[in-house]
Amino acid sequence: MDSIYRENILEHSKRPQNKGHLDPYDYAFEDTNPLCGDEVRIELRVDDSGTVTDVAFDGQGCAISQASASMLTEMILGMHVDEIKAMPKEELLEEVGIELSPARLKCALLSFNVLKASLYGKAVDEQLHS
Amino acid sequence: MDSIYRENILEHSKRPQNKGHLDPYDYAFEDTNPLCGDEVRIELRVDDSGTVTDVAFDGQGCAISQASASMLTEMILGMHVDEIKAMPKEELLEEVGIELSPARLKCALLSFNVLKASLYGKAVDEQLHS
Amino acid sequence: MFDAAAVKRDFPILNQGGAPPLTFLDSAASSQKPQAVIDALVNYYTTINSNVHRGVYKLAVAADHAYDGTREHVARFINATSPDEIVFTRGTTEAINLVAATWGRTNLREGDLVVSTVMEHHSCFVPWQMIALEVGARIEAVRITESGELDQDHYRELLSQNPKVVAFTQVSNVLGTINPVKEMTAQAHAAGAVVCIDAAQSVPHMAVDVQDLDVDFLAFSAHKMLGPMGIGVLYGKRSVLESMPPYQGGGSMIRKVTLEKTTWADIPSRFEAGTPSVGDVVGLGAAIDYLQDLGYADIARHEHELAAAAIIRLSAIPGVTVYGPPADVARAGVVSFVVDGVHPHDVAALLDERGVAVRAGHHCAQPLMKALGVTATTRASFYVYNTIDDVDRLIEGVEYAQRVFA
Amino acid sequence: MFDAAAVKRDFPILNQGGAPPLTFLDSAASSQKPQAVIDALVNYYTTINSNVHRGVYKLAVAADHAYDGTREHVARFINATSPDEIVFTRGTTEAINLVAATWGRTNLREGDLVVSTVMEHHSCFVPWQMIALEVGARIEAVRITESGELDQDHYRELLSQNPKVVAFTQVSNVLGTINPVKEMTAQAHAAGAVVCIDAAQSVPHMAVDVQDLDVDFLAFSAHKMLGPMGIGVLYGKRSVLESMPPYQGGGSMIRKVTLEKTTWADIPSRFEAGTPSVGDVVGLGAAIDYLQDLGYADIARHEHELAAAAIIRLSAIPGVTVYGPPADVARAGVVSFVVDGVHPHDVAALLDERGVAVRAGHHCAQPLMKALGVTATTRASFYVYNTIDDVDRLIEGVEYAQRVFA
Ligand SMILES: Cc1ncc(COP(=O)(O)O)c(C=O)c1O
Ligand SMILES: Cc1ncc(COP(=O)(O)O)c(C=O)c1O
Repeated sequence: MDSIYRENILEHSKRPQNKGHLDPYDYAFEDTNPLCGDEVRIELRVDDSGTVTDVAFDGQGCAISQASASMLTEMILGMHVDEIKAMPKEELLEEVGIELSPARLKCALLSFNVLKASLYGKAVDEQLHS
Repeated sequence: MDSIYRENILEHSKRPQNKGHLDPYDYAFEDTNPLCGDEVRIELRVDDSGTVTDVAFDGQGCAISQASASMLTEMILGMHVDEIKAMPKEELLEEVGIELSPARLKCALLSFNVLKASLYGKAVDEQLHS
Repeated sequence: MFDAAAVKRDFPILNQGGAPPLTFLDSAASSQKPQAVIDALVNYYTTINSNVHRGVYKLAVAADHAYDGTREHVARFINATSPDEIVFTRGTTEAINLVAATWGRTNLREGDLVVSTVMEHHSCFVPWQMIALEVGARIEAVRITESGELDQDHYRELLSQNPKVVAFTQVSNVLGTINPVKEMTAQAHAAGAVVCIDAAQSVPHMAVDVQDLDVDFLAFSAHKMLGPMGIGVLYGKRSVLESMPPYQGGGSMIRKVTLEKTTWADIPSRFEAGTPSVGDVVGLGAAIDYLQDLGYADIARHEHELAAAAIIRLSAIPGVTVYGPPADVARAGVVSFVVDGVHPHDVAALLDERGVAVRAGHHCAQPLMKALGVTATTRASFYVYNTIDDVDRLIEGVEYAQRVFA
Repeated sequence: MFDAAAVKRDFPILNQGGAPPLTFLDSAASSQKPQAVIDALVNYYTTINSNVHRGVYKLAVAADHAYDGTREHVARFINATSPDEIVFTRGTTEAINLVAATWGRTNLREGDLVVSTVMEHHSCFVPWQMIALEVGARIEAVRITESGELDQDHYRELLSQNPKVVAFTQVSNVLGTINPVKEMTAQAHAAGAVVCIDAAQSVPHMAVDVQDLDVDFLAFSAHKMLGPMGIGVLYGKRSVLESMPPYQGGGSMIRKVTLEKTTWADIPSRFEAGTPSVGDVVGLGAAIDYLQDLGYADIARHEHELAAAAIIRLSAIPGVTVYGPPADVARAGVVSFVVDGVHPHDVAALLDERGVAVRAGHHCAQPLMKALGVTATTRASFYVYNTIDDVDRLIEGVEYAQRVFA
């Protein structure tokens, strides 16, 4: 059978991009996936026009959730907030590029949901019920 | 298959013995079988030596419960209270004389349990939890 | 045309042979299971079995798929807006208890009114009575008319007292009455009440559309609709379910547990603590498929035909009284009757001697028995596998019982 | 000698073929079912199926017999004094919720103390936390030692505060620790507390004698002991059960229902509202037979052998940490571990690629994860059908996971 642990996943999970924190930031949100204890926090800085100039994520979790968070941060750098709001989840999943079971899909989409929640102005201490 | 509705059962259920009430009585008790809604009340009169001189039952229910109550009243007339207390249920079941499923056994033994409860001094409004 | 004899061949328990052969007329208590449902259970335990919701390995993924897939299937079956509105329970009884214990304990206060009816199965009455007693609420029961229908005047009178909740059955398990759920729900909502429907006797026999009925809760059991025992469904409107605290605590219904405090999972998991009965859920899915293949329009027509024949022929026997709506109105295939001079229990036992399985007793509806002025009835109930021959054998059996007790 | 390879042949799901073949090491979540249990279910649905407790016809009598007969069988199995002490529930979770909601709500008052432990499954902790919060009682959790045992000093300290109830597990589903239930129960009784034991992980693997342990309540699930999903057992001491109000309201649990007031049936029916899962009860009976035929002494020896081999070999791999008691003490066949640099979830997924089914996550024991200082572990659990080959494949799989993430 095909492994879901392809090179790109392993690469991103071992050497995640944009891992860390921003201070100050304009948007931030964090959430937990109860299934595997994954935690992801995303922080964004945007310029006056609404374009993402800096992004950072932190958290811990399985390779899928960490790699997808890392990929996501790369994707959105330089995007406009409105573009991100309109971005379908399929775009991230294509980047991740592997067939996932429903359970692992939750891992892969945790960062995506956290990102969206941050932009829709959820408070940081509010939990995503997705 | 053999019918449980033998002659003796039908006879007793159609023409029950000692059906009615005593006034006054020395012992009485009544109870319900939740399964079929059977109700049986038994009343006894005993002489100074403790021998049953009069007995009556009342109630409604299936042929098995009514017939066995009728048979039971016939059996205990003239018996001493202590003898009745010691009487095993098998004696009544032998008289009834048919193979009964556990559910119908409860019908057949309702009067027996009511009789015993009356002698052990249960209050009439106390329900038998058997 | 609906071919009941062909349907019957799908049910191994009805084809065991033996003399006398089995005429099963107690489907209102629990239905028999077609081979397809038994096969679904076996297939589950021989190829899929695993706990759900937490595993990453192939069996666990397959079990998740089977479990959540059936939830979607059930949602479509009753036209819920989302699978999140489908909670799996042990059966109707647990579903109604869940509502009474969570929604009820949260929303009912001293002096509040709960409206139910005298024709309820204990499962739709006792849970509400228990919570009403606990919080000091009142419970009132809508009366029935001579023909065994709910007294709508009495219902409206009770609604005018602004009840918090109205809980009643869609189909009576004793009388066969089909209550006008849609109309009664609209009136209850206008009076500000939440509506909880016992659909244990409706979903097996007729198409039920929760959006059309607009009910807040609806409960049914798999075992009465050709599915396995031990599984049932609570439908709840999303907004109402989301407002409710959990029922049982344990695995799967939590979001985060600490020694100090626990937060709850989203609906429907919030209401499904512990390992669910995944195999039985899969069996329920197979039962729905089977019923939908037969088609509810044909099922209802067939059952009505049998019930009408039974009512007409039983009523024609001197000394037999049949309860509930007459043969010529829309009613379910449940026929309760009493034979003068023969206790209902004895009628059932004598029918059993002839291979005819019917139920006798209070049918878990003691308040209704009291309203009818009887302690018990004998009840024949028809389902997809019954044929007109079964009605013949019922009638012969009743006449035999009369002869024995003549 | 215990022949695990022969045992394995009795389990169709483990003999499906396929490449890689299935190595099932997740029995602590839910066990697989032998053909005998599947046959018992099929036999039930093809020859016996009927609702229980109320029917007079032959099928109903057979169903009653099967249901109540299994109750007697279960009573003998755990050495209860009477079948009346056996309540059928959906599983361990419902059993504990039943106790918390009935005994708990009746007996717990503001300021009362409930003692539990940090190693509990959520099913044995959350129900008590919920009722404690509801009535304003305190809940305290016994800490664990370095080797994953309950800290008996802390336990005694908590007992000195006179708790009303002590609720804990006989065997940890994460650590494999076997707690000294008998001694702890005696101490709890001396302090005046009622004792409720979670036996979900003990009854499947060792002989449990409720009279010897002298516990007040004990709960377990069929699905973890080769039986069907959707059925479990609450044992309760007769005197304690008799003192309790009912749990759910509905059919079978009543004595008499009127619109004003309802009285309750005797134990155990009082706690079994609605149609029970008769087929699953029958399946549980078959599972008990199967386990007893194997013999608990041999089962325990076999499982310990496998667990000890796994612990020793896992611990020898650099970067692997194993939790719970060491290999050379009496412990259950549950082995939790963490691999440095590989998330437990990824370990499980990579094992799955090799056909090895293990669980990863918090195992419904978040407070324990916190106490261990991890967010999750990978867990392999052994049962009667596992062989030493399965240990080999586990070890190879863990080494493979390390290579992938090297
Ligand atoms: C109308 C009605 N409601 C509720 C129930 C209870 O269903 P269950 O016993 O499956 O919970 C029944 C059947 O027993 C019923 O006929
Ligand atoms: C120790 C322990 N307690 C309770 C449970 C809950 O059992 P169930 O999910 O069958 O109710 C489990 C298993 O999930 C367990 O391992």
